[in-house]
Amino acid sequence: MSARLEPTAEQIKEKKIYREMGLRDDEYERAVDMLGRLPNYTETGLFSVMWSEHCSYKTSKPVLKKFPTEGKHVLQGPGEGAGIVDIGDGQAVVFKIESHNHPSAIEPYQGAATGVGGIIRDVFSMGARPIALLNSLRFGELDNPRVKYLFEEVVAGIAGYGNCIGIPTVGGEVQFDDSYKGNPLVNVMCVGIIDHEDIQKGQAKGIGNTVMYVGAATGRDGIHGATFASEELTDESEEDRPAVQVGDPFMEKLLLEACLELVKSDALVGIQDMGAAGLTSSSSEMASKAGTGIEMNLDDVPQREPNMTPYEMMLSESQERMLIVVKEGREQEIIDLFERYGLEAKAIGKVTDDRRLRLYHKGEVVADVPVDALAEDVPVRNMPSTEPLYFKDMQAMDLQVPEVKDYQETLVQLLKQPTIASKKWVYDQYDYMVRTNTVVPPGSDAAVLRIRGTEKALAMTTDCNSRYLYLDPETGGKIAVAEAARNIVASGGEPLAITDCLNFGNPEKPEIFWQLEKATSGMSEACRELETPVISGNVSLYNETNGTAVFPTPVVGMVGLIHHVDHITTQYFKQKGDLIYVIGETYPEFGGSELQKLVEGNYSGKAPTIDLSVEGKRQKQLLEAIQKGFVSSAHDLAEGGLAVGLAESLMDESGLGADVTVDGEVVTALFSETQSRFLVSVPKNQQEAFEQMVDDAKRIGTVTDDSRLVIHHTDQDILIQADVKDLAVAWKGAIPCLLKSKA
Amino acid sequence: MYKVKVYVTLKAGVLDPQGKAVKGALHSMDYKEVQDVTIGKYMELMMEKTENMEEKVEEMCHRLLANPVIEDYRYEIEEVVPQ
Amino acid sequence: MYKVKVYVTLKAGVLDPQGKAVKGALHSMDYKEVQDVTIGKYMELMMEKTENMEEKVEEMCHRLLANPVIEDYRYEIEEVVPQ
Amino acid sequence: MKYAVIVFPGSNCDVDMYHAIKDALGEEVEYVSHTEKDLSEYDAILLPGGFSYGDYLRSGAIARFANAMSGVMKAAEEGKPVLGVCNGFQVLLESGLLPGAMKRNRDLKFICRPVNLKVENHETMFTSEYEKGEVITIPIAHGEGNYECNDKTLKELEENNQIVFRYHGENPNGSRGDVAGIINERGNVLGMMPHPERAVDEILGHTDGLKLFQSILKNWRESHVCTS
Ligand SMILES: Nc1ncnc2c1ncn2[C@@H]1O[C@H](COP(=O)(O)OP(=O)(O)O)[C@@H](O)[C@H]1O
Ligand SMILES: [Mg+2]
Repeated sequence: MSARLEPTAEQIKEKKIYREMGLRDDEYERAVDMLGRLPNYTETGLFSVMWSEHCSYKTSKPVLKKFPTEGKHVLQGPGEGAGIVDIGDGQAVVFKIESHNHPSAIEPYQGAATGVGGIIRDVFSMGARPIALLNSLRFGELDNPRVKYLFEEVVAGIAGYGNCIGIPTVGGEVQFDDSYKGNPLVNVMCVGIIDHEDIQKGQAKGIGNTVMYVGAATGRDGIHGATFASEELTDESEEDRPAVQVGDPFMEKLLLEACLELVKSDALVGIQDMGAAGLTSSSSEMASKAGTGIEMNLDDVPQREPNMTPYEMMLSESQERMLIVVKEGREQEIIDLFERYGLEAKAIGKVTDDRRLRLYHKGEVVADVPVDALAEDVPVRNMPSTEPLYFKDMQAMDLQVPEVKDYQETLVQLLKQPTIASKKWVYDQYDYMVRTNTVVPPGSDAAVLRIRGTEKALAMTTDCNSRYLYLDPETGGKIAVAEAARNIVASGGEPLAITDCLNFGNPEKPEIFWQLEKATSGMSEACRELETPVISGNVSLYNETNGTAVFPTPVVGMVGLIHHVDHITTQYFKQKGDLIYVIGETYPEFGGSELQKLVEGNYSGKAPTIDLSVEGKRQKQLLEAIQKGFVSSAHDLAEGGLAVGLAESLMDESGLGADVTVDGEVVTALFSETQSRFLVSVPKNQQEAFEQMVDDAKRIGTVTDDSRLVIHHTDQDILIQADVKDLAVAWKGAIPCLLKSKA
Repeated sequence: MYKVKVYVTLKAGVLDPQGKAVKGALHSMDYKEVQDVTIGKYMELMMEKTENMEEKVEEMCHRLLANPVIEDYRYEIEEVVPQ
Repeated sequence: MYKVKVYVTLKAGVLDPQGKAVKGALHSMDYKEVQDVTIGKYMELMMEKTENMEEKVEEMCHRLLANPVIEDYRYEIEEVVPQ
Repeated sequence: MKYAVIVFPGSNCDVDMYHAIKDALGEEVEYVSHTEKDLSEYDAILLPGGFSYGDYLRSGAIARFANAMSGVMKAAEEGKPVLGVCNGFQVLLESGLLPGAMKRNRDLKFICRPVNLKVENHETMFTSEYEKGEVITIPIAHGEGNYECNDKTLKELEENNQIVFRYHGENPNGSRGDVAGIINERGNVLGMMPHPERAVDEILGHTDGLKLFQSILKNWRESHVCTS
């Protein structure tokens, strides 16, 4: 690779070699203009990675502008490694979500593992102690050996990295749909805690200060990964060898502990992780943000392989590396600090005043580019947007109730749908307890971690029902945010803010761009109404295989504050005699529902409607009722509707049962996915207080102790009369069973 | 019966965290003459005689025994005479 | 320089969960002729010339590279001539 | 009583062990670096869980050469209580303080969940607060907890009552003889895969691990009445 002669600046222009690196003709022209000359090979590489969608957000910038990013608690919005929200007592919560879709499609174990490693670095580069990981996964149906392999390896990779580094993986979601068959989605979220005074910025301030490199040596792995992430997958992608990076969680554990000690030192000026586009993005962004320049001598960069070229070093995406800026003259302290952790810190450059990124190699200047050209003045692309034909057809369809003959059998079948079924097979592989703060482990609506030394706790969740988004991206976008908030509220938390990962197809197709626009509009509106600003996020476009896009999947990661550990609530019924309520009316809404998929095999019609002001009101009332101690259990009603929600509230082997009565159209009452509903149980002695506080609550029955789920109808026979054990067998066995079955 | 010995190693340029850790350990144990360590897998398969032995082994390596995205493999096939 | 190839395998009689899983997978992929699979490690050490080479390698294997409670090891030492 | 929690590079349950002693048991405890040779000031040594040196090669294999291990050996010889949990157990096996070895779990997957254990020997300095044959619930979280030893060793362990905990009901990892925790002949070095330090706090759902730490404390106090 290194022996190959690099093309000259003229050859790059004449033979349009920049195209192979991912630059478009107009972008290349713009780079030439900004530079005032033809860029050489290394410089062309710098532009191509920094202007890739993954690093520059050039197509998504216009839609991201819509997001509300400010709020009374927000200390750091989008733009740094991760967002930060105040939680009182001088503490703050730090979080962000990130995709690693394409690497995981090629090498699922390492792709997922390095995704986890990357998001952890984003959080500790802010100075925060990472306390929890979540993940949001999408795969094709589990009837295909490749999909099974991807699923098993992705989960193993997430487990491998998170368990080793010792950060508990406490929650997430997994959904299965054909649209993800060739292009799985692997989104990982990290949550951290920080004291206000430790908050760091990725800035290269102070002319003359020293730029240091810490962590693993640079190899040739992942060269051009950012560009790779910004292209569609084709059958050839599998041969795209250099994109594969291998993670070393042990190295990252050392790096994490060393960096958390480092942030306490006043010698530190700025810190940023080397993520996508490695040395290039970290150096140019840190300088651009500070209004300075950076000069680096690439001979000093720790290298894992011999004869690496400047191009290779600058574009490498080797993992477990950080770039830091320290006060001039304090280098030795830093070297000693890292040495105590068995790591090497090396001075590789300094901060300059000329706002340029200047690179030396073997005594020569090999690149000299304005930092703002790379990091700030990125070409924005305003893409055309067209409403797709299918959308009109879907909107024109009448409401239809899928036909169901045997209610009980249908409930069992729904519980066996992999998207609904227990994810125990997944989270048993994650160490969700390490560091002993996990109060609510995976399995309930949101995970809850106590904050040691306080009476507070944090609730966290990821959500996105992409079928609704496919049918109606605007409504689906609202629902994704609302559902996340519902999960937080049901756990006793006050929703604080969100992070989001926008997973879409190729935005150069007007129909896809339309999905992106509509989805983000819907999300923005919901964020405003529910007062949960967007504090960080990530965009992953070009999620297509051989021309077919995934369902629009803007995953929402949300964190909520539980003011007192006594408010922590789970979805499971707690004691015999408690009264069961449903908050919210139920309408015949089956577009994109699990029942529709089960009965009809595809999705059609309108997505469920949502009224955000009703949503907000119900969430506020329920949260207050929980805080007052009126509620034993709370669960949001989602996929599969009330019947599934009831079953899920009984899945903790408590021996309890439920006896409820529904009315109206039977299939709707049991399986509709109408939004803004909660399933709640209330101790008898709190009945009055609860009913007074919560407007739309309707009592439907009581918790029993006979381990049976019985659903009556006001004017029909019993609809469902099931042993909880049998339901549990169906629900728990589904995923292991699908994985074992041959096909 | 045949004994198939399969050697799986990481492709050149792919990070080998295990090898790195073992090298570090050997150095701290004072085996300073060790310059480099790489760690791979060694598998032994006992197989009945079958048609297209070589082809099958190649296929098994490619499909399952190694991960061709990050690993190389080679193998040796030996006939074993039962005692 | 010397290249030391170390082979670490489970002792006879020690159940090998990985080997069992691989055998199962090969069978389900229809390679029925596979009778048995064992999985071990293959390591390559690049070493400078040193006194008592063999002794040192033996020691490294015994102390670190293999766990003699459940594993056997063997090694080959080759001189490599730098090109 | 003063406890040491040994921190190897890659240990990650060190914090949990520390809090179990400090908050739940209310005793004095310090983190001690793997580079520290002299552990003489501590009354008990705790080797925590995690992935020392990434668990590369074999879990516990590299950690056993750390400086602190000479201090651990010395403490063991002097009869001080030495407890290794999870990765700590693996280190004790690799270092020969306990017999046997660990293999990957039967199903090759990492397993994290609470499991039931039977207290097979309640007459040790680590288990005297439990009832004979008591069944307790303690979480496990490991990928290599499949205990292996030869027939002779297993027989000896059984005859000397050195198997302190066995998995009760289901054996999660395939360990020989359902072994979850074993002690040395002298009775002062205990290794176990389940995490008692994760089961000492009501809010986290399990408290059955507390008696283990209380046993250590009580036995130490009883044997130190005269001297202190
Ligand atoms: N990939 C995963 N990693 C960890 N936990 C998961 C994962 N997928 C699902 N879970 C957990 O399983 C439970 C059910 O998930 P899900 O059905 O998506 O819940 P909800 O519909 O309430 O959002 C949740 O507690 C969730 O955190
Ligand atoms: Mg929920």
